[in-house]
Amino acid sequence: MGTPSNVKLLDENGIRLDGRGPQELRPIRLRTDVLERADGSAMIEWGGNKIIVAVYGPREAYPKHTQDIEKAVIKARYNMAAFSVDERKRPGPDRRSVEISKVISEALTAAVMVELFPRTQIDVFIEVAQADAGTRIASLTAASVALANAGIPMRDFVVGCTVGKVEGKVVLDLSKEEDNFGQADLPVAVLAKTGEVVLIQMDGDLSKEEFNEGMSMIMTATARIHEIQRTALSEKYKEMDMGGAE
Amino acid sequence: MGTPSNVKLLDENGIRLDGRGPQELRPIRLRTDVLERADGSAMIEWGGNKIIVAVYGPREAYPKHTQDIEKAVIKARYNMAAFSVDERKRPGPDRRSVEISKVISEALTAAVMVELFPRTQIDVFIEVAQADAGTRIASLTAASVALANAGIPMRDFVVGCTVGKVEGKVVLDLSKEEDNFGQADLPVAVLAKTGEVVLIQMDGDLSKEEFNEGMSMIMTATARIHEIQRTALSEKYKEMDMGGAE
Amino acid sequence: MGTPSNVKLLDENGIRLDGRGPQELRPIRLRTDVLERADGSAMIEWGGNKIIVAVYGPREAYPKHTQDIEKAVIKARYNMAAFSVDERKRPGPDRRSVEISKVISEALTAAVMVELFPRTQIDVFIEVAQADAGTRIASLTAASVALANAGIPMRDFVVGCTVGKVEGKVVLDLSKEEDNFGQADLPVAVLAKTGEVVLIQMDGDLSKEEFNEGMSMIMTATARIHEIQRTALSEKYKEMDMGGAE
Amino acid sequence: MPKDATGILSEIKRTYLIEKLKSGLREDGRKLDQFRNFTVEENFVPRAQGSAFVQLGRTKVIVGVKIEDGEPFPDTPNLGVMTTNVEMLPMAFPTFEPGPPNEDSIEIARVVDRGIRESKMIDMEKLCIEPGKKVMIVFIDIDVIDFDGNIIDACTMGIVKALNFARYKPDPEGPEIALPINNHPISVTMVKIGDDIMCDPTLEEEQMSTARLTVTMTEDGKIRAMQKGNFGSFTVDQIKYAIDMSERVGNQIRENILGEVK
Amino acid sequence: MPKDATGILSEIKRTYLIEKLKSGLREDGRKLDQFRNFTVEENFVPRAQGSAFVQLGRTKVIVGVKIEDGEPFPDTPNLGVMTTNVEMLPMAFPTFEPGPPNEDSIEIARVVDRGIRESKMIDMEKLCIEPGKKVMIVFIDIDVIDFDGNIIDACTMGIVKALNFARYKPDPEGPEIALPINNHPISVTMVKIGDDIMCDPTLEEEQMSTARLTVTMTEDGKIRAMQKGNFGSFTVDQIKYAIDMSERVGNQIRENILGEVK
Amino acid sequence: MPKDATGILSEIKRTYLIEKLKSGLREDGRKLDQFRNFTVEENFVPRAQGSAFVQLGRTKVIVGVKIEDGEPFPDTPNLGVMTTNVEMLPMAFPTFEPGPPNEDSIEIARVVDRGIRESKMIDMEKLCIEPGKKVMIVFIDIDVIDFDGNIIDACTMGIVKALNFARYKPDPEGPEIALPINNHPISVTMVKIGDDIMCDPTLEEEQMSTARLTVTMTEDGKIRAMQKGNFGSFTVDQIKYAIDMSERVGNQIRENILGEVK
Repeated sequence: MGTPSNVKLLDENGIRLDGRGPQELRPIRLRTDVLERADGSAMIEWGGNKIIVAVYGPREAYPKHTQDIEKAVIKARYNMAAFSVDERKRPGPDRRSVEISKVISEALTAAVMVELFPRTQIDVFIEVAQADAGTRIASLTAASVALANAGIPMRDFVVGCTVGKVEGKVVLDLSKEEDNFGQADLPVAVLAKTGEVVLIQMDGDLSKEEFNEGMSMIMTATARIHEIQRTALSEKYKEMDMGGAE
Repeated sequence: MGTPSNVKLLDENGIRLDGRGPQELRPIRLRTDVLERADGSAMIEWGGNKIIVAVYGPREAYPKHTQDIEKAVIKARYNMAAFSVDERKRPGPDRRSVEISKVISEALTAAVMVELFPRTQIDVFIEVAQADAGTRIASLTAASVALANAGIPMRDFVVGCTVGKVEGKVVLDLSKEEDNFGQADLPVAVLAKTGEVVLIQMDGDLSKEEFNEGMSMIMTATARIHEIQRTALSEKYKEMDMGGAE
Repeated sequence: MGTPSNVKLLDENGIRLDGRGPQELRPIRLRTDVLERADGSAMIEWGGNKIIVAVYGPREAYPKHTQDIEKAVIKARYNMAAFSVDERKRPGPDRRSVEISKVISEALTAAVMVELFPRTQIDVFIEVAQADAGTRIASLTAASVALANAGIPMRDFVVGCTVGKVEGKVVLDLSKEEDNFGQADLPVAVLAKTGEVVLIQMDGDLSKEEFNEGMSMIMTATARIHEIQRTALSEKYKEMDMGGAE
Repeated sequence: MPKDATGILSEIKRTYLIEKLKSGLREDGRKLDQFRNFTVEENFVPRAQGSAFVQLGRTKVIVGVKIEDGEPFPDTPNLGVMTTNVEMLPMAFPTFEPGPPNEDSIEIARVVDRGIRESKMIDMEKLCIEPGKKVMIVFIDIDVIDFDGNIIDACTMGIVKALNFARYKPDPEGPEIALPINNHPISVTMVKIGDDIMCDPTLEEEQMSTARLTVTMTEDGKIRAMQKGNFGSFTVDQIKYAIDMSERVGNQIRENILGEVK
Repeated sequence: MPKDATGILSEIKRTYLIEKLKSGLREDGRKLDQFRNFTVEENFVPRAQGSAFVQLGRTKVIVGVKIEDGEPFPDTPNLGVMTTNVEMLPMAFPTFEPGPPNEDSIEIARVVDRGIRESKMIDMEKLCIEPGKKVMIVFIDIDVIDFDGNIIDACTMGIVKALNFARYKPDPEGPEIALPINNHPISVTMVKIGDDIMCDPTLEEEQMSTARLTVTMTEDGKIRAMQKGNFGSFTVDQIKYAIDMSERVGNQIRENILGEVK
Repeated sequence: MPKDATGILSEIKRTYLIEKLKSGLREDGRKLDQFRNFTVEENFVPRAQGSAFVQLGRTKVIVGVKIEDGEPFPDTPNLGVMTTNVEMLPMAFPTFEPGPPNEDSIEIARVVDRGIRESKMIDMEKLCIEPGKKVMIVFIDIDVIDFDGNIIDACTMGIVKALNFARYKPDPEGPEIALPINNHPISVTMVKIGDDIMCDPTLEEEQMSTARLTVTMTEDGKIRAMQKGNFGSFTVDQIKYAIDMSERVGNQIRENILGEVK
């Protein structure tokens, strides 16, 4: 969480800098089949985030010692384009992206029927073309759709959202300014059907009451976001029925 | 190509800084058998360039996945010694030397009977001890001789030269100052017998007419340089006949 | 060896900055079984040095091409903790630690019955938690004990010490200041029984007479240090007899 | 160049394609000097100072341009700086691997860079703010996200579009301005299959070809950069033919991307 | 997470352990909310500005703190700098390898760092000497020398101890002073085996568990950092239960390490 | 140390060589304290400030010296800087691989460097131009291009020649001057085969030997650096014998390379 600042993130009516109310999501747009080589793909635009996800697999895990004889190994690779952030980022993984790749891989593993494909790997390549707070849960939300788009059997969808604290208030889906200058950030991803938590990270400063309030907001929001996932996939199938475009 | 400057590269009679005429080559000296461990070797001095080439192979390609079941893989490695340039160069490959290694490998592959040695590699190690413009075509010219010296069957020799443009005139075999402050650089390598082009790169600014003029100059020059290649090799055989020195 | 300085390393009575006489060792404390996962371990405190050594093996050498069909390969890895020196050291091996790892590996190989374990490797991991001059010979002295602690058959112990020259006098077991500002440093490790030299390095400036004087001092000192090695190991066995602590 | 997913191009396929070429047509029905359909969408990454999304057939690349201030190189104290980096992302093709650029990516980035740089598309002197101390640095980064051949031309198109429309603030308090643009280089990459020279190869055509040639030219008809690739050779006449094709096709592309230039 | 020396945990062992858990006890007889015995020895590396040697069961880590002056980050010109690095030394476990940190080490270091940083344990503003020019840099480096599970909590304990008792000279000629300390975060790491949540897992328990949760809190009852790991999931109620456990157990640990705080 | 092309030295060869040594002669007919023929050609790389081409038997190395200005190390503000790097080029031997220096190259470079540095061959104080700000940096880089044993001594010979005759301009406008040279260290490397100690080993002798010792001395009879290598051992008497050999042989080499020194 950032340093104190003079930025006023909430006005007297509880309205946020970008005009949203405390429980309001930024606009989300989600499409599948954006790439041709990949076995499955999706692009999500969530606020200013613009993220492309490609899925390859299941294919033989390589190198061999990474194979799991009981299940497929999900290897997510979260990568930020050099031009995705305000100051040009040097290409290649940094410690942050290594950590995010790991927690995304773990969350997706909870949803995929990995036991069906022993000794294989499923690659989930995530490219953040433009970053605007909440990239990890936007990535997860799109990755889940890209996996479905690749025809990989899943027991459930992973869907994510963040809450945070700004000026002492718990608010949904932090914007970049709120992420930079707020007091807490709590990204969570859940299984859509069961509501079980498959990713949770938090930093900042939350009382137990604030945590509980935030978790309720997330549960409500993820249900709405899951609808967007379903629509994205059904639009694809609609197109297929009509032998449609693209 | 460099920035404009006050350096006068041609005098009123079209004579160059180092006293050469427009179509005059710098002095070239080429010797074989300069190393004892290598299967073949050559050293070329071309103007201020001083380059040593060693050939090892054909030997089993390693790692295995680099093997080509139909032919030998030629792996040239162009390397500049730390002391080869004005400002000390950090050891190890940079992007420029990776590119040059690639185009040299490709040009040599066109000349070698690679189909005779499937699954093998032929290593061509190029060490630039002193660099003075035109290192890539000097390297190729010497590498071709080092391959022959190693007894590797070749359908033809690769022989190279550059032309460039200085003060609006097309001239042969750029010197270092002409390379730095000139308007175009066109390194070309051809097969000696057929005149087919196996390497061509260009940067700067050339009209189509200038390009045509330059290509003619290169064709004439490479014929002369190929004679130097043949002499270098025959001197070796002369020595062998006489049970000669070294 | 350091640059000249104003530090007075010996007083008029030949007493050193830390109060020692010329042939006096710093305090040495050596314990075994300081780690639980490792097959053998030891910790040595020698003056301000604090070094932990762990031994794993013999185990199959990996990668395969490192295997020796006639003997075990000893792989020592000397590493300085980031906090072990005055100015924080970046983690990872530097050229100095690569060299020290090599000479330590070679010295230990002379003592271990490596011919009993072909195709295996014996790992000796050395972590310098605090460095205070003489780390390589302190590491070797502890490593020898850790190897014995791991039950690895040895024909002899390796035991080390340094001499150096300060203000023109040969003195035993250099301190950090003496190492920094002295005129010579001569670390030596010998086999305890035979006195044969298995490690010797030197830098600075020594006449042949000074070298001979220094070697005599080392031979006397290593005999005493070897007693400390034996005590450390017997204390362990004493504990085992009594079903003792830890 | 990667093999296709099933390994190398099958011999049957190869024979079929070459047979078809005899009729002057390529597998997808194009003529030898015809590019695939392409679109170059501007401002795909609004927060970058310039950007473009290029679809060239099934090949897709994102170009992002960041413009920041920094120090000039010691030997060119009054020139701005430009860097070009191409990431062949593993999402673009089954056998692409994560990690530092390999020799293919490096060659591509350098050929693309050379075309832009040697054309002097950007007037580097105008990017100098304080000689020897502070200049503008133009970072061009390219993500290749879907790969079906001819990355070089897709990158060049995207860069020319992105630079042409880039806007930045040399002074954080001041207004946004455009880059000082001199001209608009277009690269045309051709391959040789049998004795035919054709432009804008698909991946399959790249795999079948014996030699590759890229010619980058500006609207004044000048050649600015060339690069031959692959194991085969060209006759001098073939190279001249390729230069002519580059000029003709390049002019069409330039107009397509930029509209009436200037 | 490494497998044990004989490969994966045997099925027999696993069944035995789960059976035992039904009685509310863990293999080593601990209750679910009980830490192993631990000691945190201060000043293990006297020449470092702060240090600690932690034994948590059979897990052992050395924490060293170096405090040097340097430049602040450009975007926080009046704040000190803190870095955290964890080295999983190959001496700590048979399968650990030398080399740069892998994803496990990186995650551990980042979770540990986040707990300390987000608690604002160190008052970073007080580490500023000359805004934009010179600040104190706190380098926290951790050597993991013996590994039997729960590195995160061992590291946090050691850091809190080492920072709390660190002494440094902001002015080389001046006196030694303590770091400006605001509070004392304690992390509690829990794993889920079957439906049981238990803290301070051994390596065997880590290997058997399906999910991991670390909750770091300060003495004021505030949550400062959380991190879930591994392939399984938690219900929201389980997370709330874990937060309660973290607060209760963390308070005991804090008192144990620091005595009566303040 | 690399094996030869056919794998390890054959047992038959080994027996033959040891048998021959009993007569006091080495395979190539040399005596134990005899170097191979060598030549040290000055100014092989004219554009470097100093250079040498060394042939020691069939071993060949190129030494290049670049002298540039730069910043001193913070702890030695009024001393010049010297670095030594040895590249065991893959052209030098069938099994040498490209890439960063391995432990063999690093040891060689450090032993060679130590001999030059500890002898104080260059008067580093005279390389200071402005204390704490600007000093001369002497970059010594060595290409090993043909390998048949005893790289260390070949490098030292070449460096001593190259430094002795180096010329540089501390002021770009001013005249060329020589480096401030104090003395001329020579390293002599010896190996032990059976109980015999012999200098200047060929690769075959290196492969057969059990231990290696390098002793670097200056013309004043002082020992400046020593390094033992390999798995075997020396008695103290053998080391003293080796020091005597180094002094005697080193004096011949020094005279050979430099003529009547000073």
